[in-house]
Amino acid sequence: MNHSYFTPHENAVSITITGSGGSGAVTAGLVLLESVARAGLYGLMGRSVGPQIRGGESAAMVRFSSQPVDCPGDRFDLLVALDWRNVLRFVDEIPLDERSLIIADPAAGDAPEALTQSGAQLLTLPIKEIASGVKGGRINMVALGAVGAVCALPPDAMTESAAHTLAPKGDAVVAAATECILKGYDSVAEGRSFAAAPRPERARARWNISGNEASGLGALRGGVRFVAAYPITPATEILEWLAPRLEQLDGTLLQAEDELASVNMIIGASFGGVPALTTTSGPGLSLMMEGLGLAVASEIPAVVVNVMRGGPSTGIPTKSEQADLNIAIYGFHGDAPHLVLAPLSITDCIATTQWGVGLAERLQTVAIVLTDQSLGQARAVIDPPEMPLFTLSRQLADQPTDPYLRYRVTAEAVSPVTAPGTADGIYTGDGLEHNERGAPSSIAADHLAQLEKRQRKLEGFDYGKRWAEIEGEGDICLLTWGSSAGVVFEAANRLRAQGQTVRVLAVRLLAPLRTQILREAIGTAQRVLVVEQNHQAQFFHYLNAQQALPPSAESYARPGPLPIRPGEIVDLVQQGGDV
Amino acid sequence: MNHSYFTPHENAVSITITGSGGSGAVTAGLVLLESVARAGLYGLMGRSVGPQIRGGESAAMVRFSSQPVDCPGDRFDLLVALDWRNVLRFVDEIPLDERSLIIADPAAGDAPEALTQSGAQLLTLPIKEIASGVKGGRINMVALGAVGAVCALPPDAMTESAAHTLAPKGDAVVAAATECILKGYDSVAEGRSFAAAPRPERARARWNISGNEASGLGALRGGVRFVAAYPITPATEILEWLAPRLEQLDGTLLQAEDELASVNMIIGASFGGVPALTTTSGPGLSLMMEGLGLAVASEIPAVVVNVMRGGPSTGIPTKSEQADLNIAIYGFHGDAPHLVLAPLSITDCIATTQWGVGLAERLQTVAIVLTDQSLGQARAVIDPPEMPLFTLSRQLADQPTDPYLRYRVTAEAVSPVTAPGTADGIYTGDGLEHNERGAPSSIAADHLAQLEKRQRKLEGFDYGKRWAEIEGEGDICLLTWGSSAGVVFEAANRLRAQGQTVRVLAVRLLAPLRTQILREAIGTAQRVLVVEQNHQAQFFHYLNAQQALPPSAESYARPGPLPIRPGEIVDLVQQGGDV
Amino acid sequence: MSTAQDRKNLKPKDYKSEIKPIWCPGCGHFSVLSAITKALAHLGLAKEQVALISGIGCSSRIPAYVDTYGFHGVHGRALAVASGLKAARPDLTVLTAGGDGDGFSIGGNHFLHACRRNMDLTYIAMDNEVYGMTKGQASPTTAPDWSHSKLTPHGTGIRRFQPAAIALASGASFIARGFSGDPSGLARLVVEAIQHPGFSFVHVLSPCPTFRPEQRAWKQQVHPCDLETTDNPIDAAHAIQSDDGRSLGIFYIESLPVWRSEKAAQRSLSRIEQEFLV
Amino acid sequence: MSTAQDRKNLKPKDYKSEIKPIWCPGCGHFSVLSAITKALAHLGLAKEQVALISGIGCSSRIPAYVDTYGFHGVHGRALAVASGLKAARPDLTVLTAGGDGDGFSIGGNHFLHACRRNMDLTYIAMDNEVYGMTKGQASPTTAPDWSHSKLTPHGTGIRRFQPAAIALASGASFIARGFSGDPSGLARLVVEAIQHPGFSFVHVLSPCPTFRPEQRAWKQQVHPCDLETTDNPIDAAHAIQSDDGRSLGIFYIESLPVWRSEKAAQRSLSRIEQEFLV
Ligand SMILES: Cc1ncc(C[n+]2csc(CCOP(=O)(O)OP(=O)(O)O)c2C)c(N)n1
Ligand SMILES: Cc1ncc(C[n+]2csc(CCOP(=O)(O)OP(=O)(O)O)c2C)c(N)n1
Ligand code: SF4
Ligand code: SF4
Ligand SMILES: [Mg+2]
Ligand SMILES: [Mg+2]
Repeated sequence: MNHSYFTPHENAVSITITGSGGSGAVTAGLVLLESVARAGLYGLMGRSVGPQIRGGESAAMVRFSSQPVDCPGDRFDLLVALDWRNVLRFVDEIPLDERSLIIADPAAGDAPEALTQSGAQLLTLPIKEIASGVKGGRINMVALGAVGAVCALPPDAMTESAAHTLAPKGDAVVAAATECILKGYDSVAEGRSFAAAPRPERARARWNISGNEASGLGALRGGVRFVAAYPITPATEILEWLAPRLEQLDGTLLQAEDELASVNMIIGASFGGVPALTTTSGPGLSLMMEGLGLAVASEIPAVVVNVMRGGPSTGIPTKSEQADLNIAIYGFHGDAPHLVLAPLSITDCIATTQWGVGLAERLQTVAIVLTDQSLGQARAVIDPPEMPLFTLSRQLADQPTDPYLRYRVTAEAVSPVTAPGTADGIYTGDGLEHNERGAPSSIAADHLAQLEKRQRKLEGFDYGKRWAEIEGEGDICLLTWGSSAGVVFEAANRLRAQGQTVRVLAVRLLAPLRTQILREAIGTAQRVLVVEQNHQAQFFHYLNAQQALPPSAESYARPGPLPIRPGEIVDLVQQGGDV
Repeated sequence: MNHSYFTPHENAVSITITGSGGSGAVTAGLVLLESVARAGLYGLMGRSVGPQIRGGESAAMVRFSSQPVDCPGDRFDLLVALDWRNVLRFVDEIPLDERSLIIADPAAGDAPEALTQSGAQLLTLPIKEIASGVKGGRINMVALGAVGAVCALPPDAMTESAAHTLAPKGDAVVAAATECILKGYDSVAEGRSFAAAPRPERARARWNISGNEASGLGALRGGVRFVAAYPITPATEILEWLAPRLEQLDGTLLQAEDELASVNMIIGASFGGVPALTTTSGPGLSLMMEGLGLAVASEIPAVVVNVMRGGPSTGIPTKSEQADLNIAIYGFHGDAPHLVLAPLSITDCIATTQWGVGLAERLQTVAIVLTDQSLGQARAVIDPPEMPLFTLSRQLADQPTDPYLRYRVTAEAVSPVTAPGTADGIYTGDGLEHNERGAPSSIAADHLAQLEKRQRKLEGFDYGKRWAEIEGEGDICLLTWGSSAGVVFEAANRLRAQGQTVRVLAVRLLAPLRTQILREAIGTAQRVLVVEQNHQAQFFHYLNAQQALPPSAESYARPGPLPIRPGEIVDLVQQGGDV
Repeated sequence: MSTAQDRKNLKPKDYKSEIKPIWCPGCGHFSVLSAITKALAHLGLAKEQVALISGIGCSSRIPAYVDTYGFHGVHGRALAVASGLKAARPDLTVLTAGGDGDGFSIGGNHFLHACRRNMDLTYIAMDNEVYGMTKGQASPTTAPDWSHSKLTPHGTGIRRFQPAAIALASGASFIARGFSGDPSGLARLVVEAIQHPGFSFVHVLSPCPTFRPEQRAWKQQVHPCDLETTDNPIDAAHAIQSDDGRSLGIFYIESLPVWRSEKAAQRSLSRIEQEFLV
Repeated sequence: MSTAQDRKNLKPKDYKSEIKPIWCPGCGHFSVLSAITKALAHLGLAKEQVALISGIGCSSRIPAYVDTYGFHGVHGRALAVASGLKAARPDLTVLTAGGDGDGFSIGGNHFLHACRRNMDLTYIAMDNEVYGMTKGQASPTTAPDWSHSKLTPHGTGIRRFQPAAIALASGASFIARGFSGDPSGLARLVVEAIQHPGFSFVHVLSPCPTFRPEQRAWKQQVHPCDLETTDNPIDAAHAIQSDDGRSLGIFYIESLPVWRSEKAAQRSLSRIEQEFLV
């Protein structure tokens, strides 16, 4: 699995386009991302919005490169301000420096000091004037043209992307946008483009996909044909993507009255033999835990994609954090072994969600897939992913033995299971402790046998190499999980470029933890640093709970809402042992 | 705190009375326990019932001694079978050996082989015949008289206890019971009483209290005046005890429509300034986690007494297990620091619940108090507990500063709080992240400040010595928590009697863990053994997560429903390092 | 797979499992069990095509006692499990059963929304106006002055939950009341409920002699409902509102669109994936 | 503590906090805010004696904008928080507010049971027939054929939840409907609701111009309700059932026992502890 998925980004460019409600900053970002794809490059786009539902300020943040992009950069090369209203809200999120360029229209007023004090250069352009010279012209498209020029992106790629993105709005809008973009290109004087910008390459097929879409796709690839869920930010887009597509695959999506209903609905569907999934975020996951415990005890496969946001409680619903690891691993009453997985990138949301579904089905248990807002609501331009080779599914017993023992303790600890409709497979699924036949039992021996079986089927399974992504060898071992992987891989590459030897260990299968292999993979590294985006160092403590870490291991845990940037990790490692 | 609370029990006697529905085994057990108190002794009574709601078989298990009793023994000295129907259901729970005595009436049939093969001696008595010689006579009271004789308990103590217990049933019933008891005494031939039975002592004031009553009392002592809850086994008796008594203290108990309501109701009451508590067991706790996270984030004190039962899911509702530690500590989404406490005995349910309430109030956070079925539904005869000296309460700001910053970051990290009715203290409590004033905020600095404050107020508090009960010094360190403490203390005493040096560390304050002091308390013990009643070794892993254990520490975790017995621990220690 | 002929020969007892109920002697739930097995035998349903779903409570133990597929879930969520199953497996006959606490206290929200959703499900609520399994607390249907629970020693003082009225206001399309003391009559209601296309709600008075011994008098109190079955919600509201809660029969049947999973023109997954191509 | 005289002089704007609402321009919730502050000023309630409790949603943001005590809880549980507060602090005026999703979808069970319990609470449901905050999904009150949510592209196909009918069937003692487009009329309803002893339910039509722009037409559609306010549940059921959902006014007021915490002869805690003595 040592593909070159995570790569250095010396040649990446980071751009942000900001504006107040209605200025079209996000639309401009979407067109920019697509043009990056059409130019044969790779890219990543995140967005940041104010608290308003609509009409508030927003910022689109695009990073592109000639190699896949899986994390934000340390700083921005270019800030395009469509106006200055409320831009201060984003100052923390947009680090600028003296090498940065700010593009703005003097007609929109002066750039705020909080930005100019970074030392960034200012390129003033008469954006509004240019736009008003075009019938139906809009400033965001003019600004986009200017971005294209500065970044040396081919004008065709950009106008085609605009045409594609804006097509639903009609031909007139497309024509105006095209003209604005081209005028925007012309407005930038020759010689003002970034010298170091990645050069466009021969166009190859690319996908443009968000993390939430990728999770939805993974679910479908895994065989999910029933989804029940309750809307919640930042998970709702998974449902928006899935609803019409499930219909096309003879499946069903049901908007439930609440999360208590949605989790129990998927248990019902799955009891019926149909692979089923729900999606949610922290508050909803809290409400689902009782139902998930039922699925564990009754051994009905069930999958939750939990798109994490800032916590605790309602927290910061629109921002990212990796703080639901504890509840995902430990949030059950009683001893309830189950699976927890975390995709390492937007692309990986596809395969890891698919794997989660397959494992849950195969092992008749619960899988919680932890993505987060930074993956889910971001979009990436990626290589079309291959359909993975693994095919895991529920092993339905069509002809159960007589007597049929639904909860039999077998050699591999997975009991035979039937679905309604199977004549000799009648049983009652139960969350009460039961004997092998499924009859309620409070006998110590039955309890122990079922507890051990439910644990052993997970511990004993061969998960192969997919449990983690391991890259490099060296004295320094950077351990991480989920969405923080991208930034750690990039940091490692930068450290290597500086002559350090670094191993990265990014864990996908969090529970059951492959403790022994993990220990071996850490090996004799001199320095072990555990990186994650939360306040209580949840992963670090979990690894210690499993006795997976050497005593000298250090923790770098920092909460949201700001993303961890690669430079943070590089600095930490360079600082030496004192984090 | 090195009082002699936990003591050796060389001189303890264990008795079980079993019978099918309506035979009165439990009533007999209750009278027996009370007579132990009247005889100046101490005792503990547990009970075991079949799955039926009513009319099923049951067993009362009483252990008494001249010193406080906090755990069951290894074996039973005496089994009294009122009949043999379904007694096999209890075989696992009633270890007998050749030193045991079985009392039964030959008229009820032969003792089952599963019991006699233990080598126990049989004492046959014409119980039924004696009872039928008394007008309104019942076999359970005759049997009880026989128990009194065998155990050399004073007949007065027993008849007075019967009169007290049966008073609600009227004088005729009391008279019949008295006569039966005395005839039961007479039926046992001279010289058949246990030589080693603890000798009755001069009667002193004793309390007869169940763990669930004790938790209720602790709540009242802590100042709780509002309770909302939803019934669930084995927690309901706390509510049954509290409901009428809250009325007498100008308080309120409200039966809610579900646990989602009950936890949010106590948050409402507590926001109103009234210390509030709810009670539940595993499934209900799962449903409460979202609400508890809200209390943590909005810094509204809230207390849950969670009486653990067998899990996962509906599990084994009538049996004990210590398997909700994980959810209690880690079951929140987001970073949600809070308190977790566990009483170490029935008596300790009073003080620890009171402490939990006081800490939650003082620190404006959530306290989860973990008791279990083995404490909650058992009764003990104890010394009247003193009213502890600590008085912790919410520090209400009557005259808040202007401007009033509800969520101010203060030196001790506890923010000023008001209750409605305070003129200058108006604020909006919020589970959204907020700034010091309480206005919603997604600014990184506000998030970090509030996260750190909520953590620091717990970490920095001086909990004194109450965090754990520490006894002895030695090469062997037995670490435990909650209800397993009793058995560990007894095992340690037995080991000491055999010449071993043993330290016991029974942790009451599970979160925040006093890690540093704990490490010091473990010191350089050669052997560290962590004892708990669950399958996944939850406490052991939690201690490792906090890096509190030496690498060589061993885990002894074993699930319910059977209680851990002191001999199990003694054997483990004697076996040497291979558990 | 049993043939139609085999099934014709199935007797009610053939739909009983071998597990012995834990219920107290005289519990009304025994007769609900009989009524269900009678109804299944009458309809000649293949056992493997039936699923009986429940929550937690004495009543909710019923799936284990019926020899069809069954699921004994958590407290209050039976209708959610049943709805998911029916949505994913429309070919099955899905029955749901449970108590008044399970269905109307903790499960109230799912009851509301299941009524509205009008899936082709049958819901049998075994109402004994008490929490049996947790030893005798007031449920939503308990009279406000019933003071025998230690949790509400003066009675709840709260208006009773009116299952039929709520079902009607929520949009249920079949509403009936039966009595476990008349298992044959109840079986007939269950047959009609199963045959009704859409959500059918059968409110069953099922005494708990252990905690509500006075319910033995229900035998004398029940009576057929005065009015004919109606499909007019206003008439039904009238009948239900003025009812004493002890009348038996079918109050309301309306022919309403039954929930079904929407299907679109089918596409393969690889076709769907093309959408991501730039 | 403000004196009665001070309070007489309080204007609606004095009950507004300094926090600027995050609502979209034209959102109906602005006018609900005005109506509430008008009602509080009209009643001259001391700010510190009022608590406004909510769940999660655009509507549920309202407590921060009112200068009384407030609590912004989790989604769907506002009535539970309010009930606990009122039970523990009967001296306070407790208002609850929130959206149709918060109150009727995830919060449906608490709505049912709060109606039954009849505490002296006022519940203002700001109904825009959509989930505003999560960007436009169908709520229980959304018409079955509204197909603008990607989650239900053919519409939900499900009968609408009828808030007033459910409130009535559950036992609410005050049921009214107002419109945010008429803040003065709404303020009058809120005043009556607060004055009503017991649970008062004010269903407010409060448009979401962002996700339901067609709701701008509500202005033309609303009309006073035909019937006089009644205390007869059967008449009220009739009026509510035959209603088009756009009629405004008070449908139902009944004088019912108000929930109160039972008090017994007071004993000291040490007296209570004597019970354990053998
Ligand atoms: C989440 C949760 N809360 C509480 C319980 C405890 N509990 C079990 S059954 C029950 C009520 C049973 O009453 P009902 O549904 O009326 O059934 P009955 O026993 O009367 O037939 C309760 C409260 C539980 N199992 N799970
Ligand atoms: C447990 C939980 N589930 C889901 C959500 C996401 N959520 C926030 S507000 C909302 C619905 C809001 O709709 P409504 O109550 O009608 O208020 P509106 O925004 O329309 O005023 C949802 C589903 C949440 N915060 N918590
Ligand atoms: S307690 Fe009541 S409901 Fe439960 S089995 Fe006994 S009689 Fe039936
Ligand atoms: S989304 Fe709708 S409900 Fe929310 S603030 Fe905007 S207009 Fe109001
Ligand atoms: Mg019941
Ligand atoms: Mg709404």
